[in-house]
Amino acid sequence: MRNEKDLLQLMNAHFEPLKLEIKRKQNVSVEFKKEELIQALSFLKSHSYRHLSTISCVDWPEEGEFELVYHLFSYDDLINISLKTRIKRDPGIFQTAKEIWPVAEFYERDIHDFFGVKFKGNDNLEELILENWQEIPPMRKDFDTRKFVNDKYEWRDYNGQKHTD
Amino acid sequence: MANDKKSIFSPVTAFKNLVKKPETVRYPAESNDAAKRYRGFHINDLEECIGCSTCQEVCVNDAISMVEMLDVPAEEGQRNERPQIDYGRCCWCGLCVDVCTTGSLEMSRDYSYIDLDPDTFIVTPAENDINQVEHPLGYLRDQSSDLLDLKRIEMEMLEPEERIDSFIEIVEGFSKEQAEKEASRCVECEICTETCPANMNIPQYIRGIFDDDLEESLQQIYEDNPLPEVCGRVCTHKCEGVCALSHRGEAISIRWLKRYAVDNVDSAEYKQVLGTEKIEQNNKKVAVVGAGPAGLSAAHYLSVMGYQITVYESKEKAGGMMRYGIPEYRLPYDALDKDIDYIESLGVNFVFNTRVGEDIELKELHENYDAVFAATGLHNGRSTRVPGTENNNVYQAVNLLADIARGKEVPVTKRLVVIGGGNVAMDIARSMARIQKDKYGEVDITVTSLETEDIMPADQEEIDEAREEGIVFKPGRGPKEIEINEDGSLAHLCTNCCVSVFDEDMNFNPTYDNSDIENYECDMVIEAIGQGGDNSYIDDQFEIEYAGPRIKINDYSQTSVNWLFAGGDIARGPDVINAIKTGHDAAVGIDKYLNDSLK
Amino acid sequence: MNNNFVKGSWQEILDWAQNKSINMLHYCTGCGAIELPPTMTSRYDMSRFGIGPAATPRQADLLLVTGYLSTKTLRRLIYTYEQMQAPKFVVGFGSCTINGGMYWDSYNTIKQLDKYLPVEMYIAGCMPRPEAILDGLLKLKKMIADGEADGYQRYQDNLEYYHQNQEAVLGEVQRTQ
Amino acid sequence: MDKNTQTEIFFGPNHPGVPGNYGINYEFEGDTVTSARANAGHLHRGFEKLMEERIWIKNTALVPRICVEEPDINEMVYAMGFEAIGEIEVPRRADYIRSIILELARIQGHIFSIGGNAAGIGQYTVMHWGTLTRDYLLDIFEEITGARVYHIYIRPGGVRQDIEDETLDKILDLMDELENERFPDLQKALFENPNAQKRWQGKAVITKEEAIEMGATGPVLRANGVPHDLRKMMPYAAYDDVEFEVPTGENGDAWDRIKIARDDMLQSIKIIRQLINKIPDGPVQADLGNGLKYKIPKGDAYVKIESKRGEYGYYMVSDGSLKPYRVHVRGASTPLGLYGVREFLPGTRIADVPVWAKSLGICPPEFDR
Repeated sequence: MRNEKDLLQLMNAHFEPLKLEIKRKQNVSVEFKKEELIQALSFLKSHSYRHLSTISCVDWPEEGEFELVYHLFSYDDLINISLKTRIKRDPGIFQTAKEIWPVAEFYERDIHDFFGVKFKGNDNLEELILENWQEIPPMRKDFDTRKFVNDKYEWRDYNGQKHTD
Repeated sequence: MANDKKSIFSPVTAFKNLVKKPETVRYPAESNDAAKRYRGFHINDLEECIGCSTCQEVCVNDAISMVEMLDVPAEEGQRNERPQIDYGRCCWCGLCVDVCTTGSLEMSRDYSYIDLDPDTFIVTPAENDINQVEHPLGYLRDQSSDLLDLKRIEMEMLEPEERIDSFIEIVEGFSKEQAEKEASRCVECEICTETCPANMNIPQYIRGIFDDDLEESLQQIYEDNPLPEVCGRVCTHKCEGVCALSHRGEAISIRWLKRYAVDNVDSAEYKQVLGTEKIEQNNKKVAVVGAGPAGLSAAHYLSVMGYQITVYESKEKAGGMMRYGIPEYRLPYDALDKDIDYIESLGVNFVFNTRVGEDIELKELHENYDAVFAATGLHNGRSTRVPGTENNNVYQAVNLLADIARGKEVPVTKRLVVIGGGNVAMDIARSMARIQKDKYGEVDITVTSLETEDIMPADQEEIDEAREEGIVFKPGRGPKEIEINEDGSLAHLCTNCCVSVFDEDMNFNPTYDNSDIENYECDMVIEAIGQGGDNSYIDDQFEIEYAGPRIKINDYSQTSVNWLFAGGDIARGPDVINAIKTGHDAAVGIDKYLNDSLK
Repeated sequence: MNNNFVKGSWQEILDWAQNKSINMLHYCTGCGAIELPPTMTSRYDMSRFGIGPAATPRQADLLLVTGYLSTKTLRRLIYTYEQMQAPKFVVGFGSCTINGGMYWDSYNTIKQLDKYLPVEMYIAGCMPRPEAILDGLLKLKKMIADGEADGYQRYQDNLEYYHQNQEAVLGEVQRTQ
Repeated sequence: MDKNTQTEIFFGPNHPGVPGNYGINYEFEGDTVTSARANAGHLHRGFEKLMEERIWIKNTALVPRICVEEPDINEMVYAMGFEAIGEIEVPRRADYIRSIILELARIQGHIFSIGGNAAGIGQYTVMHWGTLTRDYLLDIFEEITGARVYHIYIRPGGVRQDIEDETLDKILDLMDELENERFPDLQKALFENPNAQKRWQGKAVITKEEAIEMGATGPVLRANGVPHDLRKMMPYAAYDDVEFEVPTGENGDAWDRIKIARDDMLQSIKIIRQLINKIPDGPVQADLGNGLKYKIPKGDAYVKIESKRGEYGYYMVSDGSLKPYRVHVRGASTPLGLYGVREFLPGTRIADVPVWAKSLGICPPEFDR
């Protein structure tokens, strides 16, 4: 059973992480170069980190990047590790992790729905949650939901009683 | 229960319910009341509500909008708006109840409203909820669910022992953490903006402090107030009196926050922050008479607009009452100078030691300048005119304060009486206490006033601090006579009891009870019962209209003589912030006047 | 005998029968559906009033729109509604159906149900309690008995209006009618 | 039906056999599923986007609505994420109250889903009982929080209001009633019913390897004899102060999972009793200042807790402003509802599909969001 420090050492020994951080008890976050991330995932999977909680995507338009965060958990070490990497927002293409975890296919499709990120190796990127979505992917920061709603729908004005500022 | 045997008769257990009392709630015949804390429809006490719109601010779904109510008065501290709730949006989270500043908004236990017409799902809650019937109260805010931060950050001040023997500033000012914490308490309702005589953008500059963006704060402050160092210390802060938070807790320390914001921007950066590095000149000239708050304010806004300003001041330095009236322990001179230096750096030309009416005539100013702004203030102390006031040991507070400010030595004796209950009385009493302490090692000052303590015009905090410094208060006493010894020194001040100060029409008309006489032994008396001005420099040459004792001005501080604008105490009292407002109005007015859009 | 009189009486009998037996379509469009099981089962037992669940649209009279409708669901809901046999009634549950409710700024939910389907009535709440639901259903029963629940006729009369609105948010909609 | 007939069926979203507004598109050969594809997204409201638009406190009203089956879990994860990024200490009493609420919510959720499962195999009496029992728990919730379903009670920094002692006594009484009267009835009517056993035993099997591989947790994993529970592995709230066992099964089938739900409720009762006995006095809300101006430093946190169906996680990012920069919700049934359908449904007979969907605890709103 490793503790948080051991895990970071292990990462340092095998990869060149950009940033290592013990977030709090049982929680670690490691930032990788995008070339190393998939390798790190399969390395960790063979080192007891077999549980993939989910894959998160964060949009950082000012940096022109998407951040992909893979949350893994080990039932032996009882540590949650978040592997982060940044990819260019344009064109927003990354490698799939579906060879390592088949379930990742759906997380990737989810990210494709909401951010428009494509995953090489994951061919089935049809709409998962949305239907007939025509706009820019809605979870991108530059998609303004209030403006979209104002354009597409109407508010009830309660026979003129409703005052909105 | 781990033993999961199999038996086809096992489910037969259900039949026992045949003889049990049914558990069905026979609604609607038998009603099932909602729980005590149930979050049902809203009710609102329209009298208590001040229309601060904080509920609108916190509403998750934009369900609350403020609507104008004609039967509710819009007065100081409240708007004539009340929340209207859209039950096509509401999610009954109750955050509005948790955040309500007055506690007027509550929820009933009523939950059922059905209608065919979706347009009826909007209501302005009052005593009764949307169903217009009375229901027991439901969810109520308590201390844990309260979303407001009701406690002020304590301002650190010098202890009385530390401060009584010197003129160093009492209030220490906020640290960064304190200021940000205090700023975070603001709910941005803008009730204060409506109350502030200068309508300052208070929530906006507090927001700047909260966001650690003091440059933004400074810009917001200078929109309406070019003397923030002064106002950050000595403003009468009406804003704090109406602060929405003051209904259930302590008002935000708006004054100290303003002080924090300006104290922490270096004066060298002012021009860059305020965008006044380069001002386009328009070759028009305006004269300002009097370098007090009103004059400085007008000079500032006019010079930002590109006018060439000359300020005539009879004294040797700028600042007026701010310099010669307010003691240094409340307003240190370097803070005052920071504001004035910035105004001067905009290109304002000061002519000191020049009294208009004596050294130069108003007519000349009218001839040489495009417009004139007069704000000469009230500098002549009034006397009680009771017997004995003509004695040499009876002084006027304004004169003494000015001498203290000039650094002159002022006369001081061991036992001293101050007549007056306003802030000037406090200023002189506390200043003299410091000098007494320095000279004799102890304080023996009595302050008498007509008003009892509850209606004394001085700020309560001034009274409290004075008391801490060893000053004795004798409120509710009318001066009757100053008894004088044969050698010309004072014996005592004889007072009678003041029964009432105002008559039924709220006019100043004190009545006394002569059977209740008290004598206060003293060898010096200072009168601080008010000041008067001298407008003869105007009146001698021009005919202008008055409104009572003050010069009549319109919304642009314009007098009945169209090129002459007036402000400050001669036109509208009684404090710095009002003076600043008249100065600002005058600047706008003069600009309009000189561009032919104002007659 | 007056023909209209016969027709009117017959309609009254039909309305009376209709109000005694309402089949509610079992379709959980949104979160308000979580209060339906308590209403349907022993605690509040709406079968006391002759209201019960129906599995398919073709057997159902009552469509409960239990809260928000994403555009994806709206499409299914329109198919469902158009499959139902008249007389059919729609009840809007909670804030979301009236003016968007919790999801007023969501890019994926509709804001006013009555623009897309004819609604008989609305029940306030987010979500409405079972008691409020019962109040609503009792009112609906009364409306049906009085012949006032005429949403399906409104839908037919204003078909173009409804279709236009539907197509404005959904694009093409398949029609079964 | 002819064994070789190929049929394509749209199952749901409008169908009593699916859990909520959720569809599955099948292809059948005879009555055996040959391929299945989840048709999700009917409940998509864009929560993650809406949360980015609202200040921290407003989101407390939004999060419970992400999963109507387990609203309190969402409130808790959200609050934990806020506290993790802001490094905020929660008063101990609030921790206890949170645990009580979460355990009540667990019982409420389990009893409701046992009812739902029973309805899926035609045991309607049990469905009535389950829903009824849940309603008594909702009454308790109403008394504590002021609402039946969406409580908006667990807040960053603690809980909204204190629990009164009377209410704690009521909870204890209800726990006794559940244990001594309602659960034995349920045991007889459902768990000892050979019909029910037959319908569930050996159905919808997911092995330990399969579960771990796809990231399924909770009863799905525990039904294979693995006592994994975040309450033990990464204790939060007051779970480090109580003793309880993690119920497990052996075969990884629907029957084991439903038994786990039952045993879990008994453990919850045990936990609630311990918590109520030990609950300390004190404040229930940390002082976070003005609710309109909650501000936490830049940072991110992945927080997760054990819902009745397994790991419920939020990935939260703060950019130091008044609003969350990004919140990503990982619902407990996300892998099953999206991936599991495709992988594990083929081979199932059509009549067992409701057993499959309901026993796995698929809750569509949490992956539709």
